[in-house]
Amino acid sequence: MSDVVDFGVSLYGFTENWINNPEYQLEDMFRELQQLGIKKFEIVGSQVFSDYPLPKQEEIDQILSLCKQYDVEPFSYGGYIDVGRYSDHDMTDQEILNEVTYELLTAHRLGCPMMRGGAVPNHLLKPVAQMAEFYNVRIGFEVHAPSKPGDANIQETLAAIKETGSSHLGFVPDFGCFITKPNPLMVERYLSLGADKALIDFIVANRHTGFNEDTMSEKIKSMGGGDAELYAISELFGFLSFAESADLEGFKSLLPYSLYFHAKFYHIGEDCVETTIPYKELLTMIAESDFSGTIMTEYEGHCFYLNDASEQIERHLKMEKEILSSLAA
Amino acid sequence: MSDVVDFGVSLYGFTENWINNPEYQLEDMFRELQQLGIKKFEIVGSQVFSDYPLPKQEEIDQILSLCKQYDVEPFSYGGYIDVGRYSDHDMTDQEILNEVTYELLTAHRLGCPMMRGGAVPNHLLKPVAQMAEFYNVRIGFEVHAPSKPGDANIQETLAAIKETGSSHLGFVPDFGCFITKPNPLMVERYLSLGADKALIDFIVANRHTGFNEDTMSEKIKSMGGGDAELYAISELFGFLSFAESADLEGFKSLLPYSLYFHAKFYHIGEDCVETTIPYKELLTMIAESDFSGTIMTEYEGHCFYLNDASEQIERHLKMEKEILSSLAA
Amino acid sequence: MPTKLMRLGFDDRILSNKHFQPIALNDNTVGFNLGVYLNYYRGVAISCIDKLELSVNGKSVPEHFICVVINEKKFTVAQLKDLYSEFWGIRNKIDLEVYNGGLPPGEHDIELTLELRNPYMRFAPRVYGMFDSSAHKTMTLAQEVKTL
Amino acid sequence: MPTKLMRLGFDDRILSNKHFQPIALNDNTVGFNLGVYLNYYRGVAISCIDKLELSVNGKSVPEHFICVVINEKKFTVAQLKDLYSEFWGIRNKIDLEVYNGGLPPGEHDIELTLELRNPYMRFAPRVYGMFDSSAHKTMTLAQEVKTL
Ligand SMILES: [Mn+2]
Ligand SMILES: [Mn+2]
Repeated sequence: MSDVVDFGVSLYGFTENWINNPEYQLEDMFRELQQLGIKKFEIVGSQVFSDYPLPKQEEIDQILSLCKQYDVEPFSYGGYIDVGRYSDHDMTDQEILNEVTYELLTAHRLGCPMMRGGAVPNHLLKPVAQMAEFYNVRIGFEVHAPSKPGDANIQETLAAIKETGSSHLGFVPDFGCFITKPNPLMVERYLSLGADKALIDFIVANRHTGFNEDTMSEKIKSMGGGDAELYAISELFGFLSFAESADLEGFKSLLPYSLYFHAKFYHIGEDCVETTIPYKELLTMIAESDFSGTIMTEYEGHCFYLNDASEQIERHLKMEKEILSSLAA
Repeated sequence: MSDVVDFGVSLYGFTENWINNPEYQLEDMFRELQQLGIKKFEIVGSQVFSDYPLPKQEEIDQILSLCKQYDVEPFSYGGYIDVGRYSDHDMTDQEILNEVTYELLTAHRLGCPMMRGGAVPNHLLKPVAQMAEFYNVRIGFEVHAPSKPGDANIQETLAAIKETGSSHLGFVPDFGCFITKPNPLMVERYLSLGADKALIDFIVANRHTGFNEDTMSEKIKSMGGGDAELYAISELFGFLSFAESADLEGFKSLLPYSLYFHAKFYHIGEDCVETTIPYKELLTMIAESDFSGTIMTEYEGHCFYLNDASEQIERHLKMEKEILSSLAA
Repeated sequence: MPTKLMRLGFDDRILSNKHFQPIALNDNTVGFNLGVYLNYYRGVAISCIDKLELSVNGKSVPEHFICVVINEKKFTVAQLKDLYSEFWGIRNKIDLEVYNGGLPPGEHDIELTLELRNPYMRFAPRVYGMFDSSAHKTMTLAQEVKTL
Repeated sequence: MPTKLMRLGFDDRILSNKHFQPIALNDNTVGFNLGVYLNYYRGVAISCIDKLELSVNGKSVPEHFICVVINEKKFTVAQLKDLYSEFWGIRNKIDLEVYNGGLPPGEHDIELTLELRNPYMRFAPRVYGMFDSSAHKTMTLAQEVKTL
């Protein structure tokens, strides 16, 4: 098993409990990490803080004190750029730069060496790189479904990052980009909402035959589909999109500029095998590359409102370790 | 001495210490009240709170707990209506009504039966009266120099208050209205700033011979006056204005609608006699009226940056009691 | 989850049963309180509220009856758009104080329309993904009174 | 005390000697901090700030170097006008963080121009009494560093 790769867990994986259970605290998450033998974690500011983008010192202090207690450490700060925060205008370039600075400051106060950055226009990457260097926090721009690494805009960002010449900018590829079919749990859910199996099969089979969300919706309506099928379409053409095939070539192009990875997953069975994402290929490429760093487990099963993060994350870590061990063998 | 009149002290009198001495706390003020044998006090929200118009519960609780400890009680809440809070518009009627409601709420939370109200347009007095009745906090509009009770606008407000038919609206006459000459301390101060005695005498003598701030400034410049004299003019035509004669007739018209009084003063000598305000006449009129309630000592010597509030307030209370006793005798 | 008005399934928490309470002032019932949480996975600035409407027992509540309480500060519905410096944390409740004179004890049909900009999901200039924190449920007015 | 720009005499507290400090980020000096109190007898909303300008050693500081910290939130000078929901209490300090790369140790000539609307002193539509919280003094940069 590669000794230049280690594992972290994003606290985002505990979303279901965090949102639905007022008793569940950050301390409980840290306890879970400790039990999993995990030190590094990602923390999403807008999810955990009462003030954002700049949490009060009291909130920061509380987290740092808990980290000490549970022997865990903030590794990456999940930032956004809330360009739509103002009701009367999109953030200007200067406002975006300020916002990036606020996020870097929070990452710095938490002691995170890394930050997941939001959408920053390419023409601002030079000053953003400079700011990241001042703070010594490296910013990785997330590549997230329905985007994939080979997309023109991602490749343009790659070129712009290269142009800065800065070691402090890069990517955080989210493995959700490489999903090639809907998770069985998703299909089950559509059916439970009253969707017709044949129509869902049609949507899945024709996700990449030329339809877009609107034309597919029209088509399915003409075939007798209703709300449940339209809901499925909006997800499958949206944030739960899946690719025709995993863009591994694209991934290769991002590898030298990847700061860490969001090892995204929705569900893993008892056999500890993820069936919709080519984990083996992805981890092999990482192990064979020059990458040294952290693979951040990012569980998102809570989008099906499952409250099984601990079990799922444990399976995921086990799967990753098995794959990497088998490569080393 | 009238047994239907009692005395309170406005915490505003401790401004000098409150602003300049970070060690000085509300607790110190309450201790001073206790030493003076005073229970009732006025508290100015925008001066004491970190949040305004709606202080956090923590701030309210802290005050109420101190009151218990020092056996004092909030009597009147010094509200304002910050109609200029918004940078892009003057408060609308609806916003003013909301603001009055916020102030009433704070008065209510503090347990104040009275509130000093800010400028509310006469056409809003009916809904304001209704709100004051809901909260059971009586609102007294302050009549403050350079206004005097007989002024047309004050008399219009009086008529509008009468028209509401509400027992919950009235006035808080501020005795600063009845100043008939500048306080000797003020003149001393202008001279210390470099003003010419003859020019100051001219300004004082001609305060009511037809000049306004602008024409007096021109005149004094033509007579060789400079910054110090212009400064004196701006004060003597502004918030430190004095009247040609005390408008006691006007005061009489407000008396039946006075909820309590701001017994304003700037300086009292060792003999415990205030020399610029007709205290004897004012207190006599109050004692001979149907008024029963509170005379609120409002020291404002801090506008000369004197840090002698305790001594001055003690002298003031002594003076008031002596006058009222002499009347009863 | 339509991208146009994304609706997560944290619905049940939107309207807090515990905080659906009468509001009393000097022993008179003057209105009722509605505690509201976001149906989302993260918090947003209050300025992201795009639409806030309320119906009670099928009747629309006039906007000027509603006072929005956030971080111990009070605002009108019209002011919400300005409040980019007030954050609505995902675990923080805001309160709608409705000064309608109160509701009789018992069950009421509460329909909240609450739509927010998803501030990091920009599709085009001034076009954002939205998320839906609306809720419609029959609730029983709590016994415990919120006193002003 | 001109009614047009009233200036009280609580001048000395405006610029806090203790909070005139270097700002350091990862051991590099990146700017300096200026702690500011109001020269007034009561607090006002931040939106009442009408003018805020700064000169150091006779040189005007560009607005985009200045970050205004109030109630643990940070704003640009241009945003101040919006902040009617942030109160500047009379006993509360705001901080101007000036990201100019820092100042050498020792004495500096600091000139702050700070003019505010007196929000209850309205003379005519949109015409208000103003008060002056400007200050001009020679200050010694504190030894204690403010670390980001
Ligand atoms: Mn991700
Ligand atoms: Mn007064």
